[in-house]
Amino acid sequence: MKPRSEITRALEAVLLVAEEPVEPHLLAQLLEVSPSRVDEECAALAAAYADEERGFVLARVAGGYRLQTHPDLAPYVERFVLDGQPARMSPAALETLAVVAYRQPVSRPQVASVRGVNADAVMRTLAHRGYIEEVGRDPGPGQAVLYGTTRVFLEKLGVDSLADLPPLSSFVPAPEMVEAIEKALGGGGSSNGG
Amino acid sequence: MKPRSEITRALEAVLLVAEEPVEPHLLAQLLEVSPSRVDEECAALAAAYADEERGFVLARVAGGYRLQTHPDLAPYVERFVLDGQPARMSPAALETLAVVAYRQPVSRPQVASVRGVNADAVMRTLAHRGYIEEVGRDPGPGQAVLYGTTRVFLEKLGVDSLADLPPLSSFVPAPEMVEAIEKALGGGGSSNGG
Amino acid sequence: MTVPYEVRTEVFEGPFELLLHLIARQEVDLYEVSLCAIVDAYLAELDRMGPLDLESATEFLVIAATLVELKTRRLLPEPPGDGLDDDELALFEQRDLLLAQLLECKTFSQAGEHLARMLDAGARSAPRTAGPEAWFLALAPDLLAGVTPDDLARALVRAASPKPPPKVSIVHMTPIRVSVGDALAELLTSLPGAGTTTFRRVTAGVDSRIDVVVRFLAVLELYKQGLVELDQGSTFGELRITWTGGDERAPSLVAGADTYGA
Repeated sequence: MKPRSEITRALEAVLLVAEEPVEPHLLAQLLEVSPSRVDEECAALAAAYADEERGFVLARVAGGYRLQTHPDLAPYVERFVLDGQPARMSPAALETLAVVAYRQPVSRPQVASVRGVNADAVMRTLAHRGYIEEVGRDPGPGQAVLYGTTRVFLEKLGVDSLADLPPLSSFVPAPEMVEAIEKALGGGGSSNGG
Repeated sequence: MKPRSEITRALEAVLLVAEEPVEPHLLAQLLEVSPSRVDEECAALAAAYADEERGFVLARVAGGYRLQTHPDLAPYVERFVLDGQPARMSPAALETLAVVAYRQPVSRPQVASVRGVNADAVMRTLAHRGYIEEVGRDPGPGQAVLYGTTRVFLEKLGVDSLADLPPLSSFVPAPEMVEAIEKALGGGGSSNGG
Repeated sequence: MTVPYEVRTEVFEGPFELLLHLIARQEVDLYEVSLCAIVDAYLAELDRMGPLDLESATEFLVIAATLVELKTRRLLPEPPGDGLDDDELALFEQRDLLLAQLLECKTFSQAGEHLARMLDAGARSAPRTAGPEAWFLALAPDLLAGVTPDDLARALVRAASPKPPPKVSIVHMTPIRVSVGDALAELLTSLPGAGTTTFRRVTAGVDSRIDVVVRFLAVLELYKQGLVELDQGSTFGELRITWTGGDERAPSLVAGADTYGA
């Protein structure tokens, strides 16, 4: 076995003590290499962990790198970590979260108009969970508070950035569903008649 | 390379998420093997990490096992602790610490509900820095971990006891405002927890 | 300040959800979908919900009014000739608005379900959070340096002061005026030369939520008229759109869609 480079070993050590995903530029600074070298090292290390069937993986999450347990081993880890398995979110909360995720920055009235219902209580819950936060104010009259998703949201999803979410258009209802709704509301109306 | 056993992988996963050394009998229970098997597995894993010149080691400390950084790499970890961490208390961290100080014993969801935002990461940092610590468990369902401030906190702040923290009334002129704040802090916090 | 209907076992958070549920229940027999049955079920559900707070009630009732009008229209004989009066036009406009809102609501509820799956998958991996070993933390700067007990008390006041209540929204049903006709006209210009394209490309650069839905309706209209073919590889796959209408740009279609759309 060839001796491991100090860079790789230092990378492992720093990732072990990090409490949050570590951004490549910070790793680059600590290891005194270029950020692109950091990305290469991390990719190689991640591949090695996968090859070696480690119980942990090196993942790119929320703009940084972190060590996390392999999903296969969730049953063991869940048994060990008693605290902090939060209750499942209601469909209303998930839908609101989707509106904020895809429409951010977005105000409460805008969220309410999508769902046809006041969103205040649900948005408070999402903020408590750390999934959404205030990100600014509407420059227009009224200066409504605008909300967006947080870094914690990305961390919980285990994705690197919002760009990793599927495009919203992939959730537009299937044509049959649209047709059913149209029919339910009275078909195609006059344009079908002629 | 021969496939790794589930036991070894689960051991790695549990050690990765553990914040404190894990006792062999607890590992034995989680992995459903005998404590002596745990000791063998840990010894083998520790030897493998050493062989592979990993940046971390599996150490037996304080009656348990834990992953820790290899002493060779201390300079990198030191640099990370000095440069990679905030050098100042952020306003969010200070608010969180204040809620814990005045409202203790308090759970993470309760702190989140007072502040209206998730406090998990901040509380973890405060705990690692020794300003707050676990002081018990909520007797109610869920058995949330309860936090309080530490002796170190009192020392650094320069007060003898919690009774010496200034009363809120000296900062809020209006009595009804004090009442509102106390209500926000009050025992009802968990009802909002979502 | 929990709204009563939020705590029911069968929860309908809003009128769109309720309506979608009722429609889906009818979906078993797509060709027998009955507006009358849906309107009756909607009204019955509204009745069952009991008292609502003013704002929620408004939302539910606005929808109910539109539904009842549509039902009435359905029960009346077809008007002679093809002239539509202003009331009828307004009703069709409301119906299209409702349709667009239902589709949008459905879109986000499906996106929410997908987020739930992603969160479940994410929860199967737990991050390392143990932090640096104690001996390293001794090196870390003391975060409480320079912080006084008074600073702490002020921070508490900041943290626990009641937030100003959000202003009561007067935007009940934002009157979104979007025209399927306009979207159709645009597609009739861009699609014929484009061969096969995708819905994603058609909506590239469109960021208003309703505009995506409107474009979708326009694409469906073209599909109904046999001017495009649609296919989607998988449930979440790309929706591919192929122009099959030759070079013709049926202007009558746009006119027809105008009465349909806006």
